[in-house]
Amino acid sequence: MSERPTAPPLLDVRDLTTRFITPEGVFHAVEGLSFQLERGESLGLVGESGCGKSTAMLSLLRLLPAAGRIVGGQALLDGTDLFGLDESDMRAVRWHRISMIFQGAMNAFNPVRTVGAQIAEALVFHGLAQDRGEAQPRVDELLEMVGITGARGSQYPHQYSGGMRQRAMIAMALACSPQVVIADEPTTALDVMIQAQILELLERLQRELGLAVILVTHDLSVVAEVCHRVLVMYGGVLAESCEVDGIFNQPLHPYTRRLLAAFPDLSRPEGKLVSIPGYPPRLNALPPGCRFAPRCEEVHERCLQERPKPRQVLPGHWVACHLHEAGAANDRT
Amino acid sequence: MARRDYLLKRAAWSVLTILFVLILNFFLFRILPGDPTTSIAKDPRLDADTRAALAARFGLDKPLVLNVQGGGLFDSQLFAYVDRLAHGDLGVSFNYGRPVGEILGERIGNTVLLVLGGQLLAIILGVGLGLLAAWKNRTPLDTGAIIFSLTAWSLPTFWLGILLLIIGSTYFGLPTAGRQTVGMDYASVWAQAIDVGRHLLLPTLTFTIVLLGEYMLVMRSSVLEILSEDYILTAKAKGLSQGQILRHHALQNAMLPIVTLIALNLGFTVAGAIQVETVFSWPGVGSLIYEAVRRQDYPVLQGAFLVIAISVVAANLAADLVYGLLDPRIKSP
Amino acid sequence: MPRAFRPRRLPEVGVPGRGAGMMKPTARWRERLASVVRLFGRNRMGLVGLAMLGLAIGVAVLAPWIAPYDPETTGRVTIDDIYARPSAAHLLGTDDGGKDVLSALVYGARVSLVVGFAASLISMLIGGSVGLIAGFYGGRVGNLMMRLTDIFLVIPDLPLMIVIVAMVGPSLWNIIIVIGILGWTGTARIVRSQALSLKERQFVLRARAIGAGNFHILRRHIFPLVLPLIVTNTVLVISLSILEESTLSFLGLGDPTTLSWGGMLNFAFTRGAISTGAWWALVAPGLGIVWVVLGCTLLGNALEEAFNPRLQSHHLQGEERMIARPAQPGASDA
Amino acid sequence: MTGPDGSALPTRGPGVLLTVEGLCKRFPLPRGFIGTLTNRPTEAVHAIDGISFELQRGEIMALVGESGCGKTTTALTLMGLLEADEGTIRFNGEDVTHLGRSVEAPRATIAALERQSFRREPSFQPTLTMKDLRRQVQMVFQDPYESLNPRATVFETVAEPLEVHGLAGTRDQLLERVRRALEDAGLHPAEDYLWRRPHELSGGQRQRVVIAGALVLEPILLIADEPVSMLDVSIRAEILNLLDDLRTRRGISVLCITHDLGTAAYFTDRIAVMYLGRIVESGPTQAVLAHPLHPYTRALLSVIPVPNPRLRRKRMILTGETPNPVHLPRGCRFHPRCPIATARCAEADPAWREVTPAHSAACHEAVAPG
Repeated sequence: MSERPTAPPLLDVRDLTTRFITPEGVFHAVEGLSFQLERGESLGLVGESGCGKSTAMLSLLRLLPAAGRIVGGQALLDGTDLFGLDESDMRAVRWHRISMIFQGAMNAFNPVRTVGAQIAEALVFHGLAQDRGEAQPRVDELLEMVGITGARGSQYPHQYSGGMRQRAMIAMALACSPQVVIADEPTTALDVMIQAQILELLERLQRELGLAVILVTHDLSVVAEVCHRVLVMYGGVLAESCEVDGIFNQPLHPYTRRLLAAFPDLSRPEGKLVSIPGYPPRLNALPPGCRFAPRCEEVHERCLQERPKPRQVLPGHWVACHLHEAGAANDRT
Repeated sequence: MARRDYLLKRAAWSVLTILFVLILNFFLFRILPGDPTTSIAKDPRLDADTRAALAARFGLDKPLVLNVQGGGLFDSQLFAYVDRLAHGDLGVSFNYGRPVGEILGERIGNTVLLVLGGQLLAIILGVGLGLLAAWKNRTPLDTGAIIFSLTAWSLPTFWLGILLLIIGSTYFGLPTAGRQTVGMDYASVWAQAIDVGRHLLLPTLTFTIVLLGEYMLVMRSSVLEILSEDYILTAKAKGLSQGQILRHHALQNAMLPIVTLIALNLGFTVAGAIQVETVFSWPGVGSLIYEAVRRQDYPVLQGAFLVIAISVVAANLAADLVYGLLDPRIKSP
Repeated sequence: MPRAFRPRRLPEVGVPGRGAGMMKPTARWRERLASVVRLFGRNRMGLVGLAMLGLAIGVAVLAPWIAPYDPETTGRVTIDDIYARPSAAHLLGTDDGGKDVLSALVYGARVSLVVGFAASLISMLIGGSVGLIAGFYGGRVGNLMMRLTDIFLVIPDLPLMIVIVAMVGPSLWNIIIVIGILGWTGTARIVRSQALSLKERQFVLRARAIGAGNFHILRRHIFPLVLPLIVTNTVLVISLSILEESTLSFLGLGDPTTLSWGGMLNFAFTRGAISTGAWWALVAPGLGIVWVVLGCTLLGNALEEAFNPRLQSHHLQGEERMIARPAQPGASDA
Repeated sequence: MTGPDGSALPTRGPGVLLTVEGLCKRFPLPRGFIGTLTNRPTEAVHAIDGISFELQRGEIMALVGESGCGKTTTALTLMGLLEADEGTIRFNGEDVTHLGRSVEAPRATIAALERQSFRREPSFQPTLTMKDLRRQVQMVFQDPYESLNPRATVFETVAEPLEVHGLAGTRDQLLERVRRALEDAGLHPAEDYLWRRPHELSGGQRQRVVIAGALVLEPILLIADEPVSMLDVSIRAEILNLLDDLRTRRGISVLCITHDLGTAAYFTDRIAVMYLGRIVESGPTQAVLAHPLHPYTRALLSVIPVPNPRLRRKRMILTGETPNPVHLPRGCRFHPRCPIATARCAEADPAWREVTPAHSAACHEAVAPG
């Protein structure tokens, strides 16, 4: 976390740029996104719907829809560029080294096959088991790890409750002992109590298995609860990134600050919730300057013309905002 | 709904439908003008006594549905009809002077041979082609498959039969009529089978082409929908190759609508059989209907309709049962 | 925000005013119409179908001016006139009665189209109302209708049509009515399932919460959303009706006083056109049927796409084009 | 305040708007084919199982609970969209429980109602009809994507309630009222929105249109079912502030149904917590947050994430999920998951007690703070 790691990061994403080519025009979904993920680290990727966070994650696994194009950047996993691999090598990386927990596990399971079979499938295809029978003990072990009795593996997804399906999804994601797990809105559709159970489970597994987790969510408070480091995205670009404490107690980007004010905080219920007026930018018709400028209270002439680049203004604290050019960060404490 | 419940419900439903068909059949031939027994008994040229005697002989003096005048509630034309049916008595053909049941019995095997072969071929080809077209969505292959299917669907069955008959007999020397070569002595069963097969070739081909179009279109749209489901993305994220995804995840799920379609299409199949048998003089139930229409052989028409309707209902039930086996959401709630 | 797992829908973006909001309702209607036309125009197959159908309708309407001969009056027929090969006098040859095939073909379009449109109108009315009542009102009547539809769905159409037409006698109107009243089940089934799912939608619940009654909801919320489906289905039912009419006629159950394409084929088939090699008498009317039916099918297919646009692609597509960055081997500048 | 028959109502303060007593709603489960044949006794989902509460005029109250606790069923029953099996609902002192079945009042009565609204003339107490009730109680639904007819323009949607109630008047009057409702809901200038269709609006705008459609009838009670849970965080506050505003400016009472205790804390006066078809705790928002009486409320509060990593605390995570309300547990319905359950809890269903003034709970162990 705060101490500088000597080894290269586990995952090093540099200048990731992804676009969608559609009849309605080119959507600049992700532009020049860079971040690192250390071993055993939990990184929160936060932003509102359509900010490009899911697209960025799907780009890493090269699972974009057909209109999606990765037009630039690198994603180095232990030094290997994922974007340089051919398709069959990429298949070997998926799930074995980077796996993904999808939102709405309801639809992430095939309805006509048993949950156990779908977990075993991953093991068999990655050569970790010869056949379904050989995979069985591992499937039972995985299910029990997430608190589901092994016998329920022979049931179908529709026989599971929402929370159980999400647990089973986590079990499936861990099947091949990946180094990186990307959890894309893992608790969005769930009740608060089930959400707490799932988050606790994720935290425990991350600690015990030494996983590196990227938690994609729109919910800042979830990130505050479970992540080490946070990356805030807005309109396809990085807005701010730093350790979790910095984001919440010393937010620098105007967007981060506004977003925090929009969140209910039970520790200070006397405050008033504030919304951010305006709309997120249309990704096929971007403003020439900063993408947040049309909604920003502290907007300057420069913001409307020039796009701010991410800069490290404090140790480990990156901001893409003209207000925080190097050295200008000391106006806030 | 438990599976047992589902099966019982479907079975009870089929029985009800058959009852409805029986009653419909009875009323069609009693109420619509044209039935000779009814018209004879009403012929004004006969004197009243003869008419009464004739009516009594055909049981037309009795009430139509329920006997409320006395002599037992069920002493009516309807129940007499049902009683005769229950004893396997479908009446006597005007044309052949033989029991209708007997004539139908001789011919039904030929129709089943034709329908089964055509259906099987159409299903296999339709499913395969549909899968391929959906997978290669919006490519020239897909467009070609759609145009072929729509055209095949638009062809009148009998006309396609005539075309194939002309082409087959002119260029390939295939037989054009009947089930086997008339007056031929077969050296072996094998030789006979080959001869029947040659006769079967063109009718089956006609049948297959006509059915193929719809199966392909439904399979295509069904696979398209499934390939857009979230669980396909999960499978891809798990590192499965395209072929593996198609085999393990798309095929079984896409078969569900096909099973329903096959059931719904049985009526269409029967219609096709009548036309194909007429064109190729294939000695089945279809050509029997054609002859009965030309010679106004009403008992045969009535019997054939009843047998066809009951077989379709039975086949529908079978399809429902297969559906119950394929879809786990019915198997285990 | 919970839709993040559906990237194929493309990132959702806010829709700030486009100026469209200022338009008058009439202008917006025109805009909507234009967008449907545009969507429809993108589908070339649909345009081809529309053109095919338009040509057939034109021919049927203008038959007396197009047809070279009057199909009713037969002049003196010699043996040479029977099944005469196509020639300058008879572009498509003559039939078994020595009559001009082209003229019969032109007039036959009228029968096919009249039967197709009239029968499908009946089917649409019955099927649409049964489907709406069964799907939307539910209850005892709706349930009964649903069951009845299920029964009629199973009973094979053509044998039943043959039986009825054989007994009531083959007149054009009888054929139209029989095809019409037996062809509604498909429409009813589709409309029913659509109405069933629509009535569970939240905007219907909202209308109920406002205090709206069933009729209001049906008129304002269900019918407008079911209508495109009914229209699309009707176009497909037209093609089905035309096929059924031709089949009945081919089997000898056509109206003897009018000459339809199916009837032409019936005569040619039963009166030795095959053995004489008079292919023109067989091919021409058949092509007529295929022309009209295919036109309707292509049109119906296109309408379906226009009203209910399918996804452009699915998860197994686009793999090969996904990495589109310029080659930058070993580029490391961070 | 007294009821229509002059009897004293269980009121607190002068302005009780809505009184719910012992409300029950069960949904019989389908018995299946064999079950029907053998006449197996019908089982039922006890969606709401005896809830009672009061809502004051001009008050915003939250009904909080997890999915399956019966909160949405409560809303639909209050709206008369479902008929209660037991209990009574009194609106403005009048029993409206079974209005859904009653015949409509003659036009004259409706006309009289139009002239004299309840708010201005509390002494006037005509017999309510369902249609009248629908005018005064309006609902806002969870999913703004779903609660608008995709084919209808904003004008059509907002004007619809007026048409249904025969209040449309001339085209100009109608346009004027729709325009005013849109402006009240924060969509201005209204002209920009009138002819748009839902797909041309953002999520927040859609929810505002839904609210405008509810406001156009000038209701006195708004039932909001998860009004912001489908919206982006950055615009949630504007919808919540709008509801708060309506209360302040128009005196509209709001019953907000939500799973999100955190959001509820910000803009409600009172909170009622539901578990398995029953209210287990209710009280002023500040009191419930500061001193939750029921262990279920405590657990819910503890698992709400707080956007401040310095305040990470021990979460009190209940095991398992909310049970299926077909077979309710004996004794206290929360005891199988309760961290402080005693033997008594498995035996006796705890009574509803007022532990501190206006702050009540149904728990044997509930004690006043301090």
